Amino acid sequence: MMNPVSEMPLRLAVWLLLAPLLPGIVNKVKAWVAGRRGPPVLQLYFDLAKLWRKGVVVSTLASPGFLLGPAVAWVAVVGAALLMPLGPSLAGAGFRGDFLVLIYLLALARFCTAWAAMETGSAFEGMGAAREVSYAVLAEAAIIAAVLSLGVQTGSLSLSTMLAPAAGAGAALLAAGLFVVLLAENCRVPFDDPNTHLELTMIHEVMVLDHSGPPLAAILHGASVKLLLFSVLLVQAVLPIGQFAPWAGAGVLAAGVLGVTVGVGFVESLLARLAFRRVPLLLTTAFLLCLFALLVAWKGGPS
Amino acid sequence: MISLCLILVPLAGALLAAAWREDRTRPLWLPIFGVIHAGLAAALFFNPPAVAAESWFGFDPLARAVLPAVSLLFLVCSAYAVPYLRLRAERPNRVFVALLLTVLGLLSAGHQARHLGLLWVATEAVTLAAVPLLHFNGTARAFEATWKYLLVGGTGIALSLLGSFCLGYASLHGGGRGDLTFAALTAQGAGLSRPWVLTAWVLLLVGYGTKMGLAPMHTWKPDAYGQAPGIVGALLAGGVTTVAFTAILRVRSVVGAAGEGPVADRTLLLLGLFSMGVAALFLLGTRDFKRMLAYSSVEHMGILGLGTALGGPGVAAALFHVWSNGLTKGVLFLSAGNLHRAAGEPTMDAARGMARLTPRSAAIFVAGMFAITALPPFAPFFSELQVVRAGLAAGHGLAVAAFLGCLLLAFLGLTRVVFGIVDGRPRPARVHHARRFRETAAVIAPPLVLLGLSLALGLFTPAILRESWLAAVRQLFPTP
Amino acid sequence: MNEGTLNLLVGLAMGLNLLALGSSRLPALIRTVAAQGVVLGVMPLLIEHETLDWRVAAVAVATIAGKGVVIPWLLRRAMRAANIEREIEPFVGYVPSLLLGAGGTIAAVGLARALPLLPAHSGSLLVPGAMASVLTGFLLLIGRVKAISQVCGYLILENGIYLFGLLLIHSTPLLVESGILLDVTVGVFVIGIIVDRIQRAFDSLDTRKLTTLRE
Amino acid sequence: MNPGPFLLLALLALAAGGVGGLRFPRAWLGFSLIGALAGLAAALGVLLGAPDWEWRGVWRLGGDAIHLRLDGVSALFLVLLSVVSGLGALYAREYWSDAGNPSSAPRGRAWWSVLTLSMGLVLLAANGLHFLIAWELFAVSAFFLITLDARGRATRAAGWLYLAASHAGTLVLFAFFGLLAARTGSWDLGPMQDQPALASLLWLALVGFGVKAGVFPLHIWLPSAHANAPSHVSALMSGVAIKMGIYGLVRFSGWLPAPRGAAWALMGFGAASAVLGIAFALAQSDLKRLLAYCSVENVGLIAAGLGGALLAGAGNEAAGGNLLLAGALLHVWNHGAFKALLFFGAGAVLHATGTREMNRLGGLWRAMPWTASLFALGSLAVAGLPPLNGFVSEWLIYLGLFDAAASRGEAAGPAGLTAILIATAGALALATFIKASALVFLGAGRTPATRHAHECGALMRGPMLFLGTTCVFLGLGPLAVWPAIARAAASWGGALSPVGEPPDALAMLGRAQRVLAVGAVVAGGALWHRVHSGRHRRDVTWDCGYAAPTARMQYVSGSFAGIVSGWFTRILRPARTLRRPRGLFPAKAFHLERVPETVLERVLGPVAAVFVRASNAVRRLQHGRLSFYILYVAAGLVAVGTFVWVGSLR
Repeated sequence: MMNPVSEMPLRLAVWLLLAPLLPGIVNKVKAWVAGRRGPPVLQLYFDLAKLWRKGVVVSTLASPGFLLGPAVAWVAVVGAALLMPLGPSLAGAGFRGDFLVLIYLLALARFCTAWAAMETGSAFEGMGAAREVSYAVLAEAAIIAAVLSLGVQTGSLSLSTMLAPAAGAGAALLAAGLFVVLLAENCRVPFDDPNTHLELTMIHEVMVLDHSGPPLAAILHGASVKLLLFSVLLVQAVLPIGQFAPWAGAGVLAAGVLGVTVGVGFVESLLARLAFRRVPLLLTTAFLLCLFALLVAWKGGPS
Repeated sequence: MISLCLILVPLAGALLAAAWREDRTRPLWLPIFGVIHAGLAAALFFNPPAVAAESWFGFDPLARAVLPAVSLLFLVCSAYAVPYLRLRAERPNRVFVALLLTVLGLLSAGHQARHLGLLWVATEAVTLAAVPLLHFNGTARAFEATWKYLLVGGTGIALSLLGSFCLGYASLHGGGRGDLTFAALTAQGAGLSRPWVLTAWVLLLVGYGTKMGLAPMHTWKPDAYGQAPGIVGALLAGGVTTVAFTAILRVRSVVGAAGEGPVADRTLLLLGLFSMGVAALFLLGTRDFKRMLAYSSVEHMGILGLGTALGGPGVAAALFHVWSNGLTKGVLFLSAGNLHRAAGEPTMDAARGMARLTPRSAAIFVAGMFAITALPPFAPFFSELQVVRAGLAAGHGLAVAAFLGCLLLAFLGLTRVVFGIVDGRPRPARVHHARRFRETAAVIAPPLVLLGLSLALGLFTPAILRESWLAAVRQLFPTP
Repeated sequence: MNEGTLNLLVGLAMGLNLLALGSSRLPALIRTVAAQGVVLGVMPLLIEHETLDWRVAAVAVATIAGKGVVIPWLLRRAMRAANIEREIEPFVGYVPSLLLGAGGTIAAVGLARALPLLPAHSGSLLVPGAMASVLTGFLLLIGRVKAISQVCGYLILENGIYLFGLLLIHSTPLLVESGILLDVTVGVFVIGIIVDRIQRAFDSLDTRKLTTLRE
Repeated sequence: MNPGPFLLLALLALAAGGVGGLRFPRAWLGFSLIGALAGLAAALGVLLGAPDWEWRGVWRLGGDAIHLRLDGVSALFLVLLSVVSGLGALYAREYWSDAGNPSSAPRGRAWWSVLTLSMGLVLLAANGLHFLIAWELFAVSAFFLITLDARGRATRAAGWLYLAASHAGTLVLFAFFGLLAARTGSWDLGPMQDQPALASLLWLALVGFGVKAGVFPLHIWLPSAHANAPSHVSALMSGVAIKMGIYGLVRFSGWLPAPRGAAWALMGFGAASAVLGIAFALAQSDLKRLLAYCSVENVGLIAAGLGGALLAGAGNEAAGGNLLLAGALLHVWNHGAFKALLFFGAGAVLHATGTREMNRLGGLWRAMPWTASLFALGSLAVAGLPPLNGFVSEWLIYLGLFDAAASRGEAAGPAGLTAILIATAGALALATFIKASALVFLGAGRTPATRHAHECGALMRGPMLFLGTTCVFLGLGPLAVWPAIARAAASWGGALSPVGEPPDALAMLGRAQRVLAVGAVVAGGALWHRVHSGRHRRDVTWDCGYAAPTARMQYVSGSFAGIVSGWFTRILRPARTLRRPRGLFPAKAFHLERVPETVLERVLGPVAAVFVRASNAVRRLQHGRLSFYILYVAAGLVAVGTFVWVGSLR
């Protein structure tokens, strides 16, 4: 165990530096499945560096909130990530109810992104923002049900101790539910297709249509942190990482995240994007999976 | 013998007014005798005389608990009558003034009557004396209203006479002398023949209930109140109905002494609630604000009946409500009279935006409406809350629920009408008409004074007044 | 002997009730009511007593004068002033009202049995007679449309009450009795005046026209 | 510090304001502010440690001696009342000025003072009779304020609906206090936990106060009243007046023995209010109506927290119960602050553009930068987002619910369900307030109404700034207000032990909020600096190559809310009128959508129709035919006779 204060820079570094790796891995997997070579795994790093150097075009209609939105959203996502323990060795300084802060920081990020989208007065961005905030309603219910099941299971309300999964049916249900939420929250197929360029079918991408340069870099980086965050949450909620030795735990965590990322890549390769009216159905399924996990936690489990 | 003066002085005043030559100054006799009467009533109220048990008239505790309210109401109404009759200079007022005083005298007689037969005589006399007051306007509609008032009321009063005879026969059959003084009847108590007592109760309840205006015998009320001048409405609603109510109270006390109290209470409870319900439904639909006051009066007569049915605390609450209802109805009738004069017609369709045409009267009318719908801190709030409390204490949960439901419906109906005429834009055609009516202090002050009295009565109910109600309850329902 | 005569008179009054219910012409109706008034006026004199009380005599005279003479005269005057066609278009037809009246009379006799009476009154027809008259009064008030017939109904109703009051004639003080009598007379007088006013205001005594005041 | 003199000062100042307000607007403002400050001082004194203040007068009012009491709970609400009423008075001076409303402004001032005074008396009354008096006075003065401008039919209808609903609630309170008095033998109020016979009374209080609080489905009056009232009145109504209902619930749930069923009901209806209230809010296109429905949501949150606290208290789960109670009480303040802010903001918009219809607005941030930023701040707060105050209280409530759920006690299941529902409500609130602020302030103006918009003046901006600052302060320093909340909770009197030391987690939360705030400022500044130090230019929004975009093409209320309204269509029942464009040269096409107040129109409407039909049927009996009238007398005689006869047989 390290001192929470001194480990902070390390955790921050892990989140900030490793996150952009994940979209690269996803894209690599997709390319591999499709039999292409695909972009390099580090492509996002290059993109971010390039974007940060570029100039900015701002809509004539936009207020300063157009620039503040991405910044605050990025801070919120990174703040949420910092609350998430990275295995037993980098657990951070948790407190009762920190998971709620995490969830609401993600909501803050959503608010800011949607706000920035609405700044442009474009119907496309309005559409994207409306979809984003609407589907988040179901996703949020699912996440709360998921953390509730974790809390009930462990009798703890702090992220550092509540991520101690049960074996068996509960874990499987939770894994499935959280995986769907991960796909939805990070705008992956089958909810959204990050690669599409048809505005009418997009959610997240259409919200950031008018962003460019450094703000877009913040958005893209924030999105990758969010993907990593959900992967870490999923892995820790399902795998009993706490039972390993500290550094072995870190290894297992890394392997798990890699596995999730590859899984996302496979899903994205093998599934088509869902029709919008089916989206709520899938999200409701995810919510129900988490709810069942909660029921399982109530039925059995310690305490 | 001050108590007899209460009756005789106004009657003498009536003669004087009838003999007075000048139309213009004759109305001044009204406040003069009003003051005398109120003074006499106050003197008696503060120094209640001892009343011999067998006397036919007397300022007994029940009269003490109610009569001053009537006197007070008359006093304020008489002050309003002066400017009112000046406005109506086109109509001769000899009969009107004389009969108003007669009504006052007869009301005093009715309230003080301790003999069933005399009570009946006084009530019938009041009914008849009020007839020319009702058709003071002299329109065809006024005569139609009077006709209905006479025949429906006459039928009712005839039934109460039959009931009085039945009670006398109950006494005869039980071995008594057929003495119709309440004291004798109560003293005979369980010795009264029960079937006859019950028959008498039914007849007297329906008979005096007609006079009070309990549903379904209330049909004369909207017509009469709708056509009569505001002061007459106020006196009918606050004075004449109370005579009938005290009659029912006195009879109820005899029935209770005969051991049939529970049955009597059940009928009163039911009739009271029925009246409230019917009145509330009428209020939901009516479009005429003077008829609205009549239905509201029916509702409040129902409250009196309900309160009486709830036993001791309920009766005290009902006596309280006699005061609060009488004074508050006075506010409403007098201000409605102003609105009527200004708007020309008392319907929602004709009168609109009265807050702009006659702001003061409209404000008083709204305040009176809130007062009568049990809005604190006016008196009806306190009296109705006492009814609620008495009912709940007696375990009549359902009755109280129905009571509150009726209050709500009535409130909806009243606010609908009142805000319908107060708010909005006045019709252009009426604006011209309304200009001719001026809101002088003389027509504003009386309702305002009544409103103040209603407020004060609620907030600072004098202890002596409370004590008088309790004394009346003790007189009516002596606890063994 | 007196009781027999009294019952005979009460029976006569009950018969007059039926006659009133059946008469289709106003003058006949008024005559019937006047006759009933006279019959009623005689009754107090027949009620058994040691001596002929002057009070009783006074009541009798007043009743005959009031009910038998003054009021019918008033009504007749109003009728002439109104110049109304004498046909009555009743609300409840004559035959139904007759049947109802007859049924009511029988019911009254039965109902009177249900109420306990003093032995002195057990043979008397006063109670059933009173009830039958009250019922007849109601029937006329409800069933007729001409104001004058309704007044006649009201009179018969009061006659019923008077019949009942005879039971109490000796226990009611004179002041009260005369007050009652005065009130009744003044009441009918006032009604007569209003009938007259209505006739002038509406140019008719048809109460079906008196429905301008409604919800 | 003795609060007595301050309360007296407040009373005198408000009374003077009520009388003088008709003629002297400046003096009225001064009196209102003095009253507010004095009330604030008194309440803060009690909250910060002074003992409960109690006063028994010698005068009798309605037969009972005056009895006033200021304890923690009433002080908590008194703080809110003082702050919002004082700010509202300032705001009203500009918003509802004599120049703009010569006929109604004086009346408005007088009633404002009466309303403030009567609400204060509600909080202080320790006697059922006087409580009812103050309560009704408050209800009626609020009615006169709502209908201050009674020229509009909609306003009058809204006012009447408010009055009717309020009176219905009051009549239930008649029964409540009557029963209380009948069972205890006096009108005096105080802790009565030891009398189990009083338990069932809480149900009546639930209904009576629930109407005023606006708990679903008793909220029917709330949307139209708050929408149609002048905005400073809306702010006071929404920020404080509905809290009087909450006050009643808090007060009597603490003083009376609480039946478990009532606690369940409070929690259940609270959760339902939260979700349905905000679902209705999302579907609105009238800015103030939207805010009003949002109040239903927040009241639901408070009620759910209170219900949970009652349950936890009954189940000996003090830890979670304390959190729930603290969260509910804190949310009273928080909601008061941000909802007043939002209504002030909406008032500024209405003042500037003359419309509340969001589909006619847009792009107002240029003309009204202050209002826009403060409204955005309020939106963040009301959506319960960190680092603002809304999140703190929601966090406390969540934590309490999670505690209850994790304890696997009796309340576990419902607590978990409530947590999920509240989370849903939170996400919906986010959508709602993105929509509200974006439609009004962002993008391009949709109609000419927005062209002449102007920023509001200092008197309107000042109160908004104050409230915005309060939201930030309460969010960043939750520990600072903890003693006040603990003091209020301690005098609540329910089954819970007094809330003592602040939970450590709250300190951590405060720290996290502050870090976040600093981080957001730093990151925002950095990005801003980066963008403005490099190349940057302005250009039109990307339009996908379409040549003739207009402002009307922006997303509007219905389109933004469409997805969620679709899920709730069974409850919202939107009325749509649609004409599609058809043919080669389509004629005029349109799509109208209106979301009615479902409970009012679908549930209460039919019931009211039954009464109206009954009324018409009964009125037909009064047809003017005398024969029938006499028949009614005869029928009455027969009915009463039969009743007595049957009764005497028994």
